[in-house]
Amino acid sequence: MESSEVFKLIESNYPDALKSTDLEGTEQSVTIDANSIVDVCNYLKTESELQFTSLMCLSGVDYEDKMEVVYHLHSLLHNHRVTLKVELSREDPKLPTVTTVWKAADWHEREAYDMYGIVFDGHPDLRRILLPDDWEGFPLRKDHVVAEEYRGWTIRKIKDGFE
Amino acid sequence: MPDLKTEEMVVQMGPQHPATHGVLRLEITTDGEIVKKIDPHIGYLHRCFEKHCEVLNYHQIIPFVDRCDYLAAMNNEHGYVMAVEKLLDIELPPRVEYIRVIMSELNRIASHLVALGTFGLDIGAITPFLFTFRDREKILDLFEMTSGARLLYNYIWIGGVAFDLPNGFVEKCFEFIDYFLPKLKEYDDLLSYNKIFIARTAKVAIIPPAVAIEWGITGPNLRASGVDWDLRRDEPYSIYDKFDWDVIVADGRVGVLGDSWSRYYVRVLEMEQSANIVKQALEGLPSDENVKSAVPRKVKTKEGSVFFRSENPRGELGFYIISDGSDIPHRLKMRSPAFCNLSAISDIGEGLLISDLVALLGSIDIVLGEIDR
Amino acid sequence: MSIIENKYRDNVIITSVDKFMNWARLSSLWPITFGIACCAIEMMATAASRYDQDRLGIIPRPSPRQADMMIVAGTVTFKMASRIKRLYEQMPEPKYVIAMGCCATSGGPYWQHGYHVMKGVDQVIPVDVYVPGCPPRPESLLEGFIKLQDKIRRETIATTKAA
Amino acid sequence: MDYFIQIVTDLLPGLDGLPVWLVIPSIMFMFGALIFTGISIYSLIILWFERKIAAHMQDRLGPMEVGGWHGWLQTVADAVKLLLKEDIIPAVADRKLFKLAPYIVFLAAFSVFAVLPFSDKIVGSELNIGIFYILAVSSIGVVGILMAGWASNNKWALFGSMRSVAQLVSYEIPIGLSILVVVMSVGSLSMRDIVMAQDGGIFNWMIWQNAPFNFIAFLILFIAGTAETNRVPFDIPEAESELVAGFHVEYSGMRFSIFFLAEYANMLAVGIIASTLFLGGWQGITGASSAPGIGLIWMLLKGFLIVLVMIWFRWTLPRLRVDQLMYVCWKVLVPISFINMVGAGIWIGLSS
Repeated sequence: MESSEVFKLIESNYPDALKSTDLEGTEQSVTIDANSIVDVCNYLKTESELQFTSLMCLSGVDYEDKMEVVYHLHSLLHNHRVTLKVELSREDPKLPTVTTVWKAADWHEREAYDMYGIVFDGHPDLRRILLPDDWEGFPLRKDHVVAEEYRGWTIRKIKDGFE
Repeated sequence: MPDLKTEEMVVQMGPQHPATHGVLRLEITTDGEIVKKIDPHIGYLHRCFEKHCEVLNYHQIIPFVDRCDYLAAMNNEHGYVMAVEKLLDIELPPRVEYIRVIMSELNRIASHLVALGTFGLDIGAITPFLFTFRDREKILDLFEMTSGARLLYNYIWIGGVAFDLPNGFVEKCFEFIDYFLPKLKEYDDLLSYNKIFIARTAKVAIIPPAVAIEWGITGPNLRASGVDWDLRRDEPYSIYDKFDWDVIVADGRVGVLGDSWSRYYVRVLEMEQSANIVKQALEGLPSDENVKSAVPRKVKTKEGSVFFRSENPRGELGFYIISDGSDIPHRLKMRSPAFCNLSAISDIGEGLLISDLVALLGSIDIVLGEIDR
Repeated sequence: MSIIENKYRDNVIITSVDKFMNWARLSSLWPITFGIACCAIEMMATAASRYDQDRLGIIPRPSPRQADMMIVAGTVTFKMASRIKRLYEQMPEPKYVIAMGCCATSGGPYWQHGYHVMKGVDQVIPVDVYVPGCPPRPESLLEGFIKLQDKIRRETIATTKAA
Repeated sequence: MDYFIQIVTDLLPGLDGLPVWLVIPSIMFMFGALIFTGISIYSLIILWFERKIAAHMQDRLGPMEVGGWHGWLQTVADAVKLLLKEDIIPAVADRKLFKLAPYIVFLAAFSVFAVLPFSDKIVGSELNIGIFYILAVSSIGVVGILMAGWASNNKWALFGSMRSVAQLVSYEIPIGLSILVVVMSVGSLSMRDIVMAQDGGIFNWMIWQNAPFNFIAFLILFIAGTAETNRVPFDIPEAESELVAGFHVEYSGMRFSIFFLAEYANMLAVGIIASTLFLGGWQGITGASSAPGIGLIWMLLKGFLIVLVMIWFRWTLPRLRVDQLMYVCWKVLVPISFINMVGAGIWIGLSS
């Protein structure tokens, strides 16, 4: 099934959830309202003609004016894929977790939290995954400034006389 | 003894532990030797790959892609380069495609050889490890001939490859395949069908297909669970549709579907198929062409995004690139196969013995470089 | 250092004992099985059939207590640094460190933008031999072993001025 | 021992004047020192040998540089280096037990050699219950291993020692039962009697007697012996890839080398016991030779041969899991050896 047909199905079933569709660009995608992402995902996974059983990728993206979480879904049975996007505010990026839909979302969401500080409500174990627990800041945010040192070790430049 | 007090024990496995294949730490709660709970800690090799992608241009990223999955650098390059080419709309000379496929499949064999060897090591068999490394060296020789490097090649470029195949490569490659295919029998005799090896790995740490899909497990691990899915066939990229080969799906011939032995043996059979593809690609290799004719001087991508997946030895390697039209990606997210494969371990590993956990960890074949990125 | 260092002045007997002890130490350097990143694969290749570090009497031991040297084979991150230090402290004297590859030497390709990469393992533990390369070929690592052996050959148990 | 005392007194005539209570213990001490040196030298040789064999099995060369010809001084360098290493006792360890453990393990391995008949004359003590003594003494090692694991205060060490104790205690049963088969056919517990009963060439060796019972007993003894010495495929107490290094994970330097020495001494002990019981002991293929020293050579040759097979195992086979190990012992070896023993008993009863 083509992405556009999937978008139509979403639109007819969840008219409030759909914020915009992008059919023009290099990748067709649909923007979903943050609050209804779990419902939409559940629908996409369970509906017999869609069956998006696998969550291929979940990425956080930071634009200077907004945050985005992108879901790439794929169906092994029908061999089709779809891209969902959720837009969030940069000040308080927060959305419900989809770990209830796909377990695979677990680590991806932790990573998005680790790198962007996006909070996934209801995630069973939302803590840093790649960086140490006492790390400060979210390094992949565009405005992130790398700290001078961590636990007394210099981060940016090393050794006296090195520049 | 009704009032004997017992306690659960928390054991730290790693970051320095021979079975964790790098710097993974598993915090295991055990009851005797039975694992009750696993809490994996990763990130000991977090090398800020995605940050580098946001400050380097498209050409400069290739060496960093190499270093993510250092066992299958060619496959990684191939995946990344194809993702960028999708943003660029480049028409490739056919010879380039053939060279890329040859390199990727040779690298797949090399990567699987390491996987088999280290898995044997985890189970306690030391000699197979040295045998697989002996044969891997022969592949590395071929790579060294073409790219000059043994491990991290920076060979596949956007729109082409760095160098044309050197003189004598094709003959040496045929020679290698003739040498290699009989060696598979040796591995079977020494390890695959060893009674103790089967006792240790068959019916151990079973991943049912539903669980595998749920956790996003891909690649040989998914096929070992009996799911017939290979991107090279089902979403053909490059020129894989030109070759005649089989997707290996486990049949649970000594144990059940999805056990450690199946995961191991899928890799053995996949090496045979890869060698098969290499053979066909060598036979069909188009004659001399300029392999760098399509390499763009400056990468000027269109604005937009692309998500591209390719079949890495460990599973589906995805690149999600968001471009803002400049020569530096706005965002590059790597969907690393081993990251997803490993995330399932806390689910699958519960209730196993510590020895079985080692067998599970060895059989899913993780590379910490791409897990932590 | 161990039992008898720094107790005697330099003399004929001491130099002979030196020679014998150094010979034993340099002939049997057991590294701890501990690979971090890409270089670990080349370290394994050095142990494997073609390069065969066993020729020099080098066999890996899994426990730090039984090891003589540590090959820091790969990128050292801040999360890993404290663990490396701890492993180093667990090793018995005399102990040696080989920093294998550019990452362990100086941060390597991650030097400029690697916010989580330690710029050289010598910030945490003392290094005896640096082996450059990304990754170093097994021949380079073997050369590193030989350099380390040369260094051990010059050691003495006699009282030095500094002590 | 008498033979040895005689040699020493012949060599040192001055000893005659000294009181017996002084002479005998000092000669005993000398014999002990001789055995200790022998075991040490043997360990160095067999370790070098193992590394060379392993290397050649794996398409490489093994030690080549140290000492010149094929790295023959490699293990000497290893031993000297281990002696020179810092001796670490972890802060949280139980110091007394931690220090004592390696010596107990070694003591158990070493004491066995007191009754092993290296030849007609060279034997530490001709106990009339020699084989029984071996069974008893060798089990002391378990205590040492448990102490080592517990005192280290390390979880991996504890796992290792727990596994080891379960393993060693279990595998003593099939060993005992298969030794009984020999004891029944000879009718004596004395090692000397057992060897003498196999007089007259290869076809009189115990392994061919009571067809097929003794042969099965030999196989069981060999398998269980491999397990008793913690060798692959039964090396789960050390299990490099699972438990890092098992019960001796916290031991460094000399204490570690003592564990190592004990392991190789145990291997030789198993080799010599198996060849004494089943392979004719010090007697050659054509029967005992009267020339001095020939018996010793035969004995060591047979012992080495069995050790070599163990080494061959080590570099070919993967290792078993802990529950499978217990399965092999309790559900396979013990029943078979029990039936084997009963069968041998009936056979001996009928044929006598």
